Amino acid sequence: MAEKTSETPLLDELEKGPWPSFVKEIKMAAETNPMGSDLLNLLERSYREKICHWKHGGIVGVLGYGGGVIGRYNDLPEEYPHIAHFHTMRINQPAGWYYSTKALRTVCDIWERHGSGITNMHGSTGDIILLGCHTDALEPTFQELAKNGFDIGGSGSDVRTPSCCLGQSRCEWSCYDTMAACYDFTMTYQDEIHRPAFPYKWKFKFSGCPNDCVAAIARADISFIGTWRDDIRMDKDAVLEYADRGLDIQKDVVELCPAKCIAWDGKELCIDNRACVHCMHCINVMPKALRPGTDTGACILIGSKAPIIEGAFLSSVIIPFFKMEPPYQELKDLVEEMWDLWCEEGKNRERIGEFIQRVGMGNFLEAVGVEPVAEMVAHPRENPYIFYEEYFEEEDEEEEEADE
Amino acid sequence: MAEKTSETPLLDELEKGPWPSFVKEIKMAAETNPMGSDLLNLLERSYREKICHWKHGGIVGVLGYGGGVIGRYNDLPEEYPHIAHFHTMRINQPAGWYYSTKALRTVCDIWERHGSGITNMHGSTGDIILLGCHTDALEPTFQELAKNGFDIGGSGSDVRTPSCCLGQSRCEWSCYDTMAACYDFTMTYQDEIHRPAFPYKWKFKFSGCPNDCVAAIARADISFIGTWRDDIRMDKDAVLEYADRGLDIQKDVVELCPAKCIAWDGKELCIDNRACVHCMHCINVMPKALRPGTDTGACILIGSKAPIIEGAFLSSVIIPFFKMEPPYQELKDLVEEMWDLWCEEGKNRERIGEFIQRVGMGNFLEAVGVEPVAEMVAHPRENPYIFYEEYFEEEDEEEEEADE
Amino acid sequence: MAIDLKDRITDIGPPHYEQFLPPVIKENYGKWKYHEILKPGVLMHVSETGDKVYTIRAGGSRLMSIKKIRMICDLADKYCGGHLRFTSRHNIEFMTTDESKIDEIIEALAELGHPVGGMGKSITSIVHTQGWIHCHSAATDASGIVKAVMDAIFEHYANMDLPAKCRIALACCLNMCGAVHCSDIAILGVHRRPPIIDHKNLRKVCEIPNVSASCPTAAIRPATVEGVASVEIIEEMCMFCANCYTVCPALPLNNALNDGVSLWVGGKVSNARQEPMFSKLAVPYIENEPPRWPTVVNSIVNIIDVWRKDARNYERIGEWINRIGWPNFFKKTGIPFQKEHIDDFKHAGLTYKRSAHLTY
Amino acid sequence: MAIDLKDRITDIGPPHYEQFLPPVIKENYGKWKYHEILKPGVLMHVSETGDKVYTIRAGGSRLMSIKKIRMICDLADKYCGGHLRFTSRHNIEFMTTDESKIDEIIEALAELGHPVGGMGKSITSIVHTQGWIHCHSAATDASGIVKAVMDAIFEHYANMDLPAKCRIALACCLNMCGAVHCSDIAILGVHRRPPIIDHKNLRKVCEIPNVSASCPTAAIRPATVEGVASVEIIEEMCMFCANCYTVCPALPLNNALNDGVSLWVGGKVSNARQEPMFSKLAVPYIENEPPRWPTVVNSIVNIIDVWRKDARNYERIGEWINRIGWPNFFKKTGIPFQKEHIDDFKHAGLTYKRSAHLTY
Ligand code: SRM
Ligand code: SRM
Ligand code: SRM
Ligand code: SRM
Ligand code: SF4
Ligand code: SF4
Ligand code: SF4
Ligand code: SF4
Ligand code: SF4
Ligand code: SF4
Ligand code: SF4
Ligand code: SF4
Repeated sequence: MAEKTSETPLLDELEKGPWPSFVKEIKMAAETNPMGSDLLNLLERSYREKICHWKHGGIVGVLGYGGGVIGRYNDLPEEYPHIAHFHTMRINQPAGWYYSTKALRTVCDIWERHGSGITNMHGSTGDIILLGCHTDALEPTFQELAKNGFDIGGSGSDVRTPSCCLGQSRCEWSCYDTMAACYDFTMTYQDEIHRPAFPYKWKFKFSGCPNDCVAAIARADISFIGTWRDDIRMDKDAVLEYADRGLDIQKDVVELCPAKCIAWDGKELCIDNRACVHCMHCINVMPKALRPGTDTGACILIGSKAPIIEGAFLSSVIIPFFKMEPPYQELKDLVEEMWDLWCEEGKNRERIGEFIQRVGMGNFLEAVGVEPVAEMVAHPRENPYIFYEEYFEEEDEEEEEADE
Repeated sequence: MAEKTSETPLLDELEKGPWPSFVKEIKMAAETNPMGSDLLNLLERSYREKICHWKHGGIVGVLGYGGGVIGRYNDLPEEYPHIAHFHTMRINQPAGWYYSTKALRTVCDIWERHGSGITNMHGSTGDIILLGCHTDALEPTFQELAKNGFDIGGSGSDVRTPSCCLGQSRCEWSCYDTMAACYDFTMTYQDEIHRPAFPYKWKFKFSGCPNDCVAAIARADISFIGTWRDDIRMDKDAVLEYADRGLDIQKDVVELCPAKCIAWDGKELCIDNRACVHCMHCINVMPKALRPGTDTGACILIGSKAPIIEGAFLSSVIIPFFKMEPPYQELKDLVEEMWDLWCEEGKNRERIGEFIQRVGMGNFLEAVGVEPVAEMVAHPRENPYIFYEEYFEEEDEEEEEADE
Repeated sequence: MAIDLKDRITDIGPPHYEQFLPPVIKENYGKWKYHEILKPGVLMHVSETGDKVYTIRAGGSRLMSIKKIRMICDLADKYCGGHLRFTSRHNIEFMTTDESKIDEIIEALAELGHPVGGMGKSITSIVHTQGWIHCHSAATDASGIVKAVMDAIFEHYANMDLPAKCRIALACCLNMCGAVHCSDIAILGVHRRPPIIDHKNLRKVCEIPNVSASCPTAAIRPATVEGVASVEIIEEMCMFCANCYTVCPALPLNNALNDGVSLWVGGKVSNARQEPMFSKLAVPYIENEPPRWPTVVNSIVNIIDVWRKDARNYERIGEWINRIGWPNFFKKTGIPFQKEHIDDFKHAGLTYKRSAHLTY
Repeated sequence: MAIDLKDRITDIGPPHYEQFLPPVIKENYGKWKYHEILKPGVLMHVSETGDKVYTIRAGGSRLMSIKKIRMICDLADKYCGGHLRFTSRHNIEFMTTDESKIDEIIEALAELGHPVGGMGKSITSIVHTQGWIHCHSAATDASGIVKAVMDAIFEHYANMDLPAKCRIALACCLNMCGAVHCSDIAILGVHRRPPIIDHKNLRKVCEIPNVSASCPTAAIRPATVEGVASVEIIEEMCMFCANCYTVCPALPLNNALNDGVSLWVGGKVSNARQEPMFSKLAVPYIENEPPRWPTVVNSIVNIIDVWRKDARNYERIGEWINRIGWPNFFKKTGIPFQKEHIDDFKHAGLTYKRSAHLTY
């Protein structure tokens, strides 16, 4: 009677219900690996005590890499010895998260041999997360993965694994090849991914259109958001088809257009393309009738991040429109220019967005050699505190640079 | 030939053109008073040299008053002796800026006897500005004015002369009696107007409706903006009349309503009054057809100011709706509560708006005993940095106040 | 000077407004029903009682001689029963119940040099400040620019030919006396050279710790200069706010070579349609060009013309720009966009364009 | 452990995606023309070439055992030529050119416990983080709440019965791993008790100047406590950000009695219609209630229900609130408005209501 039927009554509650249960997953892993059952029991304890049992991470990793492994130890190693070490490895996902079952099985096999058999498919940055690895197993896991074509991602003050929406592979709206760009940047910056040398982390994210299906604008130090410059392509018959099928074009499209640049008279849809702000809404509602134009590229934005410490930022426009063509050299030059400046003048743990805010966008642009354009601001300054940079001296009536 | 026909060729240019010329005004004053001609010549010099010739003001005033006079001396007193002293006196305007010619002539007569004969009708705060007074003439001018019913306004760290739109005196939209309220507050706070005792200035402004014809929301430490809670009154026939006379109700009214709460089918105008944000636009466009409701009062906002030093502020809501009935005791209690706190904890030269921002609106409300309501914010906080004020201790499982 | 304290009157406040109200205003106080603009500058208010009052609004120069005030009183005595009022924007209003007198009043005003207008979809008087007439802080004159600008845009004062109201204001320094920061068009005097320190006198006229503390960017530090206690200013940290000068006369910013004017657009105060908005920087700097500031005048005429042609009915300048976007404002007006337009003060980050909503 | 450096492979990056693309995807890459959602969880893309691909989206639990991954591979081998993909929100997509196989795939997935849905006007998987499964910083669990919430709102995953998309995210501490700050509904783990200082060890594991500097509110100061060099924390200045704990393990914020969850609403990422927006505070604090967090679940169900009934077509939560105003959001949901809702961080002033645009 003292012995209960289950050791994890609280977690068992989470096996119920229609949504896939992570508890079932841990139990599946526990069938063959004691790390799984230790994890289950420790988690049950957390559920009882309402507190986690992980210690502040230590520095662990694989040889020659400065990141990609998150060290983790529990604070009750005697009671949960199999997960005394329980590090995660961040493994670069393939662009667009496409897999062959062969490749996936290979990863599983390796992870079965070396780790807990538990994964996250995927982590928030986009990596394959191999959850629960002993320190000794890190290097062998890595090398086996590497032999099979997989590499480790970032952590700490480095470039994190870039990620992208599936783009042109399956989406008709993608204004550039997101997967190609993501792969290309990932390969170009291998060194920066693996050997942290920045003031803080740096994330690249690539979305094919303003719908932004990888949330690039919210969580990338540099965000590439596909867009177009010419007219929205329209299939007039398909418009009528939508109307016939009951779409209330006036209410659901015209009135929701943020630029108020669409007119609909019941027969014809008219878009003032010079006023369109490329929000995608009309296209989203009528995918068969409307498509982005053909002069496509990306709007490039900079600096988004989570709130620590200046508050959260969204990325802001730095290049209103760029033709995204390999090898993207101009962009890479700009990225490197920004890195140089940020490495030189950024404070420790200061994201590029915070750095720009501290030094001022105007000064930042000047330093990286980008011309200011009105597209970079929601609106010009409201306060009169302008740092005019030059003034005349009485003596010479010549314009002088104030020394900086 | 050396002698020119006019000594003020630059200023003379400003006598041309259709708009009333201040140069002509100064010349008129100069006809009978040498202060006028000195001013004209000094100004001509400023026009030539592109710089003003006034020195930083000194402290001058009338006995027992700490403000209301702006001391001013020119920096070339030998050359312009009549305006060596050129102080301004700020005289309370009557509420709504109505005058009898008798009263105005009396002011003119007094000013002719004691000062330059030049005025501003009116200053930006609303006062009658008597421009150009010798130090010795301040007290006699004041006493003569006082005998005729006029008093001096504020300057420095005191209450400034309150001002108001003409309100119910001539405007059909006024949701409370602005002139009565303005007069009442002015009389109640005579001491605070005349004897500076605050960290910085304090301005009251009263507008009768959300059109805000005294710009209260932009430049008053406390702004009273009339509004209503019930339904907009409508004269359906008058609506049709406007339509007949060619008003495009759909385009010019419905589509510009910020709450998107008006519908027009060509025959009837429908307003969803619960969604209406009381912007006044529809009423402004059709004054004969629409009027504010009858359950009227004011929305009270706090803290606007010019940019020095935290940047400009607009006032923000502190009481969403208040029935503006004399003697406004609840409001006065609140104002005094706020003053007490601000005097106690405000920094020197810190306006109440800046003070609130520094201590936090939530803390401010708590200190002055006002319940927070959602109407006070454009939106709730976006950052997660919440100062939770209490926590449980392990020992007692009791909620503890963190000591403040 | 001996002051007789016995009979001294203080703290009486302003005269009560009631005694100044024209009879029709007094009788219909709180009873007004609707109004109509009969023609530019002429307003008719109709009361629930059936009474009507006609208001003629005349442009004021704000700076007025007592001679002129008396002439205006004569006019009010003749036509308006000895009453008149001023508006919150320095205009002068004459009220009558006799519709037939309207044109006579307008003519009489014209003779005095005061044109009628500034109502409805027009430009009314420019709210402004002292400038070189009276203030020690002025980076430009006030009345002079105002006169030059009003002359140039006079047609929009005298006619209701604009998409919406356009409120212009001028302040001669960053203290911004007036509601300059929320104007459709704001003219703002700016300094561009850090204070030239009067080291010899500073210590005598100011307290050094106060002076240092007054600088919002901490550009001012105590320093011993040529043997005397004074301050030094790190020039590249100075944003020319003049707060130090307000606190200490030994730090003048006025400078003939560098002072001038900046232009700001798109603010508004009323709650009508869009919420009140601040004005935003349009032209960072124009040098002082007395007596008629042609560059300022032309820039403003240009902005008004572009707006007038491009805006929809009832769209004030800021509302129009909100619809077309700032990039189009700069494109259409031809004003170059520069580093100075990008905010770098405390909340700068919130002014960056944080979306892909762009026009091409 | 000796590492053989000779054959060691590094810096190879991820495998090239091309090798993983299903043939129909590879052949029609860049040629897609339009799509249709055939039914919940089933998407058809049509190519310029006339090819069609059907995508079945299955809910993922994110935390997956290799056993499950293999079962899913079996399924993909059987129906999808050995290909599959994951989405940016942890779902699993199966693609086929054979329309007739759709229902079989759905059934097979159901057997595995993976329901199909999350497309169009629905709720899809909750983006989330580690929680008590792995992170030292977690103020709440992640997977557990996510499971409880998804179970409760499952109908909106399986059906497209909402006014618009609704994206929910969870982060277990203020570091906000994920796009929590821009979600329609965000669940955020919060600490509410200042760090309990481990004075004995602090000096050994952390550098005191770094620790002091890490605090954004300057609440931490060096101090000698019971004879050892350590720090002290001014409790009323602490806003529980845990930046100090990130820098120094001797300052844990985790606390069973005080940790819990806050709820945020109205954020969005896409540029569709309104610009991207941050989420705003809805419920400041709900205590941790494992295993099924009923208060969190009910609060979210309530918000979704109110929104669902009140919003117009295509109005996401934030867009709906922008139309009705925040006061009405609080009224309609019955959530009390409190001091905590009023911003008091750096840009607080900009969040105050600076107009008279109010509903009554
Ligand atoms: C006379 C007047 C301008 C005018 O020509 O109309 C004026 C003139 C001065 N103002 Fe002002 N202010 C005047 C209305 C305003 C307004 C408008 C208002 O009251 O509606 C504002 C903006 C609203 C506000 O209060 O923020 C205003 C904001 C300032 C400021 C900035 C205050 C701030 O908190 O940002 C200063 C600087 C200061 O206080 O040290 C200032 C300071 C000054 C001083 C005293 C200069 C100084 O630094 O000592 C000016 C004296 C000029 C002179 O020589 O006569 N004045 N000042 C206005 C008062 C006339 C009147 O009583 O009717
Ligand atoms: C006389 C005056 C009030 C006073 O007590 O002195 C006044 C009087 C009227 N205002 Fe005003 N307003 C007056 C300054 C203002 C101000 C303040 C300012 O400009 O500094 C504002 C806010 C300006 C802003 O938003 O920046 C103001 C914003 C309005 C509005 C809103 C306009 C808008 O669309 O934004 C209306 C409604 C309208 O005109 O349709 C209005 C309407 C009116 C009406 C029609 C009200 C009425 O029923 O009598 C009055 C005549 C309108 C006209 O002139 O076209 N009044 N009005 C002020 C005249 C100033 C002048 O001489 O030109
Ligand atoms: C598969 C995926 C991209 C990927 O590479 O993995 C994807 C795929 C599609 N998205 Fe997305 N979106 C995906 C994440 C996102 C995200 C990111 C996120 O949620 O974290 C966003 C931004 C969310 C936000 O704004 O907060 C996103 C905002 C959109 C929108 C804009 C919706 C809106 O009205 O705001 C559309 C347009 C639409 O659905 O009408 C869209 C439309 C689409 C279309 C229709 C594009 C297409 O033509 O194929 C795809 C299927 C739609 C569907 O599921 O209803 N997708 N989509 C992601 C699926 C996530 C999931 O498993 O549920
Ligand atoms: C694993 C992951 C969460 C997950 O469950 O998916 C994660 C986990 C951690 N993040 Fe994160 N972050 C993860 C994606 C993110 C994201 C989302 C993204 O990349 O798109 C963000 C928000 C975007 C951003 O970068 O701002 C994010 C913002 C943070 C921050 C705050 C950074 C900031 O500048 O505000 C920290 C704190 C720090 O860096 O010290 C942080 C720190 C951490 C640490 C390393 C905790 C720490 O303080 O040392 C967490 C380790 C947990 C563990 O035990 O495994 N993590 N972190 C995500 C990485 C998985 C992957 O590689 O795919
Ligand atoms: S971001 Fe645009 S291109 Fe990419 S998947 Fe989403 S809708 Fe398609
Ligand atoms: S993409 Fe957006 S802004 Fe452009 S026309 Fe369509 S709905 Fe309007
Ligand atoms: S603020 Fe309103 S009540 Fe006052 S004058 Fe203007 S329109 Fe009339
Ligand atoms: S007052 Fe403004 S918000 Fe209200 S109905 Fe009229 S236009 Fe709409
Ligand atoms: S704006 Fe500046 S210069 Fe002009 S009156 Fe006010 S304080 Fe003086
Ligand atoms: S003008 Fe302003 S910024 Fe410059 S030194 Fe003086 S106080 Fe500092
Ligand atoms: S949100 Fe916080 S607790 Fe959760 S994984 Fe990220 S760092 Fe750890
Ligand atoms: S939790 Fe944040 S605010 Fe509190 S002491 Fe630590 S760093 Fe400072």
